[in-house]
Amino acid sequence: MASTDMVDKDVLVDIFTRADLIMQSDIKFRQMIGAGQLQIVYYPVRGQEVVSSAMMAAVNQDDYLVTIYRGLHDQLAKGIPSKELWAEFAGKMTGTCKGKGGPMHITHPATGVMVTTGIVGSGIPIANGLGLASQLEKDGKVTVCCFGDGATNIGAFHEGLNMAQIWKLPVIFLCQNNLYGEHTHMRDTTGSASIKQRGEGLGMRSVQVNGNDASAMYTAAKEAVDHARAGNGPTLIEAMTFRFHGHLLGDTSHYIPKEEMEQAKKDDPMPILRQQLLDLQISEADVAAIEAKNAAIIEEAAQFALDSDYPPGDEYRIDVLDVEIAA
Amino acid sequence: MASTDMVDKDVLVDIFTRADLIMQSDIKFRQMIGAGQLQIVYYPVRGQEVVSSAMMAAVNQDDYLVTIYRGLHDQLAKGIPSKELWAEFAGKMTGTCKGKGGPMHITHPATGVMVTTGIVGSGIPIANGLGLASQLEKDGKVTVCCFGDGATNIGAFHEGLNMAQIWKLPVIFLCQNNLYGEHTHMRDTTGSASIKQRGEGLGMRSVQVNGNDASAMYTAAKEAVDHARAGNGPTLIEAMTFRFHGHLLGDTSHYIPKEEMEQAKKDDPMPILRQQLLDLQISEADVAAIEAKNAAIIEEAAQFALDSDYPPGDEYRIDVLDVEIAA
Amino acid sequence: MSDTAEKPKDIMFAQALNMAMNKAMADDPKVILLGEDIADKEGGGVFKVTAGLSGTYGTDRVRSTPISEQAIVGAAVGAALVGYKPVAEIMLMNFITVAMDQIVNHAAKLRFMSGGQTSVPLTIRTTTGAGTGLGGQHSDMLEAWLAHVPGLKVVAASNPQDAYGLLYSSIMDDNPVIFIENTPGYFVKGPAPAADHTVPLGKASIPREGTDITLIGYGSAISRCHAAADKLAEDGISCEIVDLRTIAPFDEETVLKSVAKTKAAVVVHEAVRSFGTGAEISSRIHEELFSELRAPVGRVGSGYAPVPFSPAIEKAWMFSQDDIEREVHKILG
Amino acid sequence: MSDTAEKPKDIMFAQALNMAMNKAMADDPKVILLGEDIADKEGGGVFKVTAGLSGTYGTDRVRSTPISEQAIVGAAVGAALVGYKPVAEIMLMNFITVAMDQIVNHAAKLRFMSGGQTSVPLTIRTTTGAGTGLGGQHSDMLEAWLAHVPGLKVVAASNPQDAYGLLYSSIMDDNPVIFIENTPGYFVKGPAPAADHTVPLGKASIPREGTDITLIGYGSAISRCHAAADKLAEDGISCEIVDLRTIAPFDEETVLKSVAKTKAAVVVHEAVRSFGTGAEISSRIHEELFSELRAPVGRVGSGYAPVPFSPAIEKAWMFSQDDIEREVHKILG
Ligand SMILES: Cc1ncc(C[n+]2csc(CCOP(=O)(O)OP(=O)(O)O)c2C)c(N)n1
Ligand SMILES: Cc1ncc(C[n+]2csc(CCOP(=O)(O)OP(=O)(O)O)c2C)c(N)n1
Ligand SMILES: [Mg+2]
Ligand SMILES: [Mg+2]
Repeated sequence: MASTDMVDKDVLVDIFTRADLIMQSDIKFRQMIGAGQLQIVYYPVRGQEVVSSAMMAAVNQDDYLVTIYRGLHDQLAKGIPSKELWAEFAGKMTGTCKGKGGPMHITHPATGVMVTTGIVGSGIPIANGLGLASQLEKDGKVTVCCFGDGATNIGAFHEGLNMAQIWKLPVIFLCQNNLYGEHTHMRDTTGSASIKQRGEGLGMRSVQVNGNDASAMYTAAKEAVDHARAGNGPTLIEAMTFRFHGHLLGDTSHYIPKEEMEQAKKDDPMPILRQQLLDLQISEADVAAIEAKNAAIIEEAAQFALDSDYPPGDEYRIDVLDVEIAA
Repeated sequence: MASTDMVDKDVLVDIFTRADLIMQSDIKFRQMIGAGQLQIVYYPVRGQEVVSSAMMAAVNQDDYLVTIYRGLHDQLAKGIPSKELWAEFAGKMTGTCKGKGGPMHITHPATGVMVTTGIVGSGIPIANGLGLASQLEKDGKVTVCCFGDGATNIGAFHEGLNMAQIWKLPVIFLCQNNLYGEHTHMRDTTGSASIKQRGEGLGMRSVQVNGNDASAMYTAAKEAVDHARAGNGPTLIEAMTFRFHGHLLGDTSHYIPKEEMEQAKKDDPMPILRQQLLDLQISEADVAAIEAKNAAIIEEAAQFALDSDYPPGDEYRIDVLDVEIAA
Repeated sequence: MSDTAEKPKDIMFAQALNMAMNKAMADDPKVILLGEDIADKEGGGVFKVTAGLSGTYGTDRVRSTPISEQAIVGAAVGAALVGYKPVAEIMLMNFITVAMDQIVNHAAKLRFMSGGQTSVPLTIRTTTGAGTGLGGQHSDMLEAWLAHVPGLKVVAASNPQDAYGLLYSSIMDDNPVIFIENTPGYFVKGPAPAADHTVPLGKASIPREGTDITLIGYGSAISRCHAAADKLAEDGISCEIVDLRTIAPFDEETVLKSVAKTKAAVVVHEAVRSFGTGAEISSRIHEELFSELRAPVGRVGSGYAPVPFSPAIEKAWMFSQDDIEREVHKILG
Repeated sequence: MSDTAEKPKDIMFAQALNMAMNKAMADDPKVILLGEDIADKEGGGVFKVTAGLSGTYGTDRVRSTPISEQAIVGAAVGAALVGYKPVAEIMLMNFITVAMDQIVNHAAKLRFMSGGQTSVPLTIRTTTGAGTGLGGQHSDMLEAWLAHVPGLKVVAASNPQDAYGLLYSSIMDDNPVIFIENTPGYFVKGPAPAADHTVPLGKASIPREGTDITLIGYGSAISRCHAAADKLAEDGISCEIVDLRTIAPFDEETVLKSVAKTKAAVVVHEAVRSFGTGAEISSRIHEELFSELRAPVGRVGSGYAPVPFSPAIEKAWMFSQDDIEREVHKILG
């Protein structure tokens, strides 16, 4: 992994603003679920905030995103409105998807969040279709496709990366390598030494980066975006990161050696990034203001979600086809 | 592709004997179909004889083979009896599979021919299962899994190679790279420069070899077999070859540039191998005797196929489950 | 339809499909085609159904793909989400088994799971059918699977005119449509459609009226129904034929109206009879018309076995005109 | 079964499955397990169904795999061809969509296509079921697809005892078996099986006898059928319940015998009603008992939509005890 100079102050602030919203949202979700205020299956994102914040800081809101069940950080970083997001997590009619999709299927085309899938690896072929549309349309958009290390073992990964490569599609494959797929360590499932190696095997421009280092991650992201927008095709970014709260809430991470978890928490990207801002002479007050603003957004969103109504039962007949299904 | 010294005379004779049987069988099939004596969809193997003959000369009859619709050369090289094979192609009750499988689904466990599949890439995961059984059983067997260049674009290839690699399964993945998948050239479908590169991307021991050179192919095969038998795991062999008669009989190869086909035919492995035998002081008479013996085997087999009876209609109720299905 | 003699203006089924795609591509620049070997450089499709289209519309819009069915359908889903109308060719229906995730978990569900924010107006063309000597892995009729998936439309045409109208409607439809073709049927001829000929999805047709019994089918079953009806007419039995055209959701109104008139029915398909689409159609008829029926609704389908290779077994296994006649005689006593 | 109060010897459904695999592995060294996270190092399965087995039998025989469902099923198929009895776990049923080729084109067909030279005695365990708040891609009931595939057996248990007996039989069966579990049902308790308790494949049970109507179901439907039967008993309606246990090929004899007695029937399943397995069962009953039936066979299933996330819509969409009662009242007038 090449080390990189630190990126511009403005960019770092932007990344921090997104990342802090993610971190606080994750904490709040876990609190509310713990308190019984929300009853949902939740895939924590604490630890992976910087990867997606830096990535999304490098694209525009009308660029496309395809992500997975563990997608809260990607969606928030992409700019999805918190109120509708929270309402969807809570299954309310005011949610992005009227409560029909839920946390695993967040969609919000207005901010480019096109697909969230619960099937490992399946977003990859779909991302190609968005990229194909952009290529045909010549609209200059790029598609960011997020998935985990475990997903690189499934067939769709292989087929999708190859197709993107031969057609030079403007897609960035962002593998957020947190070393575990559910409870299984990457070394037990992956014949190659890295995910980058797999990308190279497919002939694709591939980079490995410390995803928890905002500057390194942003630089890798920006290069991939520029490469794609210039019509030079896709990039596989293997962003090294870690998840602090298990595969889903309730998972005790029993399969992660204690030392590994301790080391990862010592390397927590959030305090590091915060300190970087302070080091750049951004005042504690300014940083706190960002945090306070994010906290307010989340409070409002959580309340909105709780206050909103559930969809009526017969909503299930709507949006199956383009016409309503008879009762 | 590393050049290799010529292998032992005996081995070359063995390879030639298998390859000539394949070549003559292919010619005879095409003749009989052309003459209306057989009405089947046929995938010609002319041009690829040496690849499988050299591969199968490096394994034992009780080693396993998994192959594809274009599998006649593999099956014959593995030692399947010609009579039952021909009868199966003709859909007769005396065929290996009582006429139920047909050319695309040849099975003959007695000679290790375990699966022939018509679904591109799908033999790969199954070969792993045979390898897994051998690994558990410690029976020292290897499994040879044949497929084409086009098959390396499908998900099962990726999943299968990775699983074989992490479990160090005794499987040899023999990619017979004839440069075309149906009518599409490899360069239009494959993001990597070679198939070998894909194997390397998956962390697998991978070699590229001129499959039409009997000595080079045998050496690569033998090394892979020894490697697997020693418990060191799988190898991907990319064997460069060509097919002279299109994807299936009737295909005019219109998509192959004339010069490419001409060059390939100039490099026809069969006359080259034959000349190698003569150069090694094997007499013309001895070579002719091998050819005559093969011709006799084929004549007998073809006649047996023609003379045999079709299965009775209600055979379809047998072998669906372990018990007969009621009419 | 039962008259297969070639008339001056007759065209092959495959040609009608080609014409429909040609019209759709001319009418709407958002129509694109994806599939293995479909461009002219690769022969315009292994059955030449897409021949000439890449010449007219370019290989940007008519793309030969790697052998990657998940990637093919996925690319079509993604492009459909942002306004394209992709037509993905899955060469043979058995190969949808490697792409079921994209079809079922994604194409069929994204509209619903997004609360209607997105839609997936894609068409998947695929061909299949026994009688071609391709054996167990190249001939399966799997429409029952797809009919069971909410959010998918499933379509099959029985003649060139319908093929033209239905494929055009499928491409223009805002829902994902699985369009099932019949391999041996590609070469069957029938009257050519007018350029502006349309057939709406969801509407069955009645190509033959009758009074004694209704034969209900689609695709490859219809020519056998006609042949059986001709034969049964000699015994004085008058058959009405309902060609579903859209298998799911199917046109219950037309089916029930016909059976309410004839008071007897046989559902016919090439797919394996057991747990096939005929079961749903039969059940719906019983549920709605039980007391009016003269006898239980009959079903004709293929046997409980993979498609056998050898012609003699394949024939014994496969649904046939004889089976239809036998079933009608059984029902009418 | 309707009595869910815990008794001293009651065990959870998931535990019964674990016991069955334990016994099979002890009895036969050829039984091996493959699946994601199934070994103890990874927690013994995400629902802990395989907990402890890798400890007892080693990780050679109980293998955690990559997320590669095609490779998992393929490896099981290959090992089965040469004498192993693999149990492959596909974590959730929706994920069979990426492995349908191995299941349908290979596991189901290799015996037939080889003319009986080989067989594929594998078991695929998979779980599913709505009511868990997992939304559209983690709850589908897809048994109708598999039932339509000749060569596959499809099994679902409704209580721990049957789960034990049926899973053991499935593993030892010489045919490929799809064994469908119910996610919310894992934690339901019931009487523990005796160690030598067996349940043959292909045989339905009658857990409740009755005279007025037969309720036919399997898996998650059975507890609802019992609850509905209890309720209907208060209105003086006596329900007989047939638990299919093996969905395909199903036990026609038991079904037809029961309905011949009660002269009325409702088929119940959690799967989408339209083109579901209920259609086949309903059709078979009509075909065989038409003139004896008091009314057409009823069907209860879930609505025509992907599984909705929000609890209120999920509930409205899903089959229910109420639906069964309503259908019974409709039929019995
Ligand atoms: C095809 C498929 N198989 C299995 C699963 C179950 N599953 C959900 S998440 C997951 C682990 C994925 O790991 P990774 O790709 O590394 O992503 P992470 O959860 O670590 O972000 C698995 C196995 C699934 N959703 N889809
Ligand atoms: C999953 C799947 N997709 C498509 C096909 C149709 N098909 C049969 S052979 C073939 C080409 C395979 O090419 P390659 O792997 O190079 O093998 P070759 O025929 O050259 O020996 C294709 C596309 C298939 N059988 N299975
Ligand atoms: Mg991971
Ligand atoms: Mg090839």
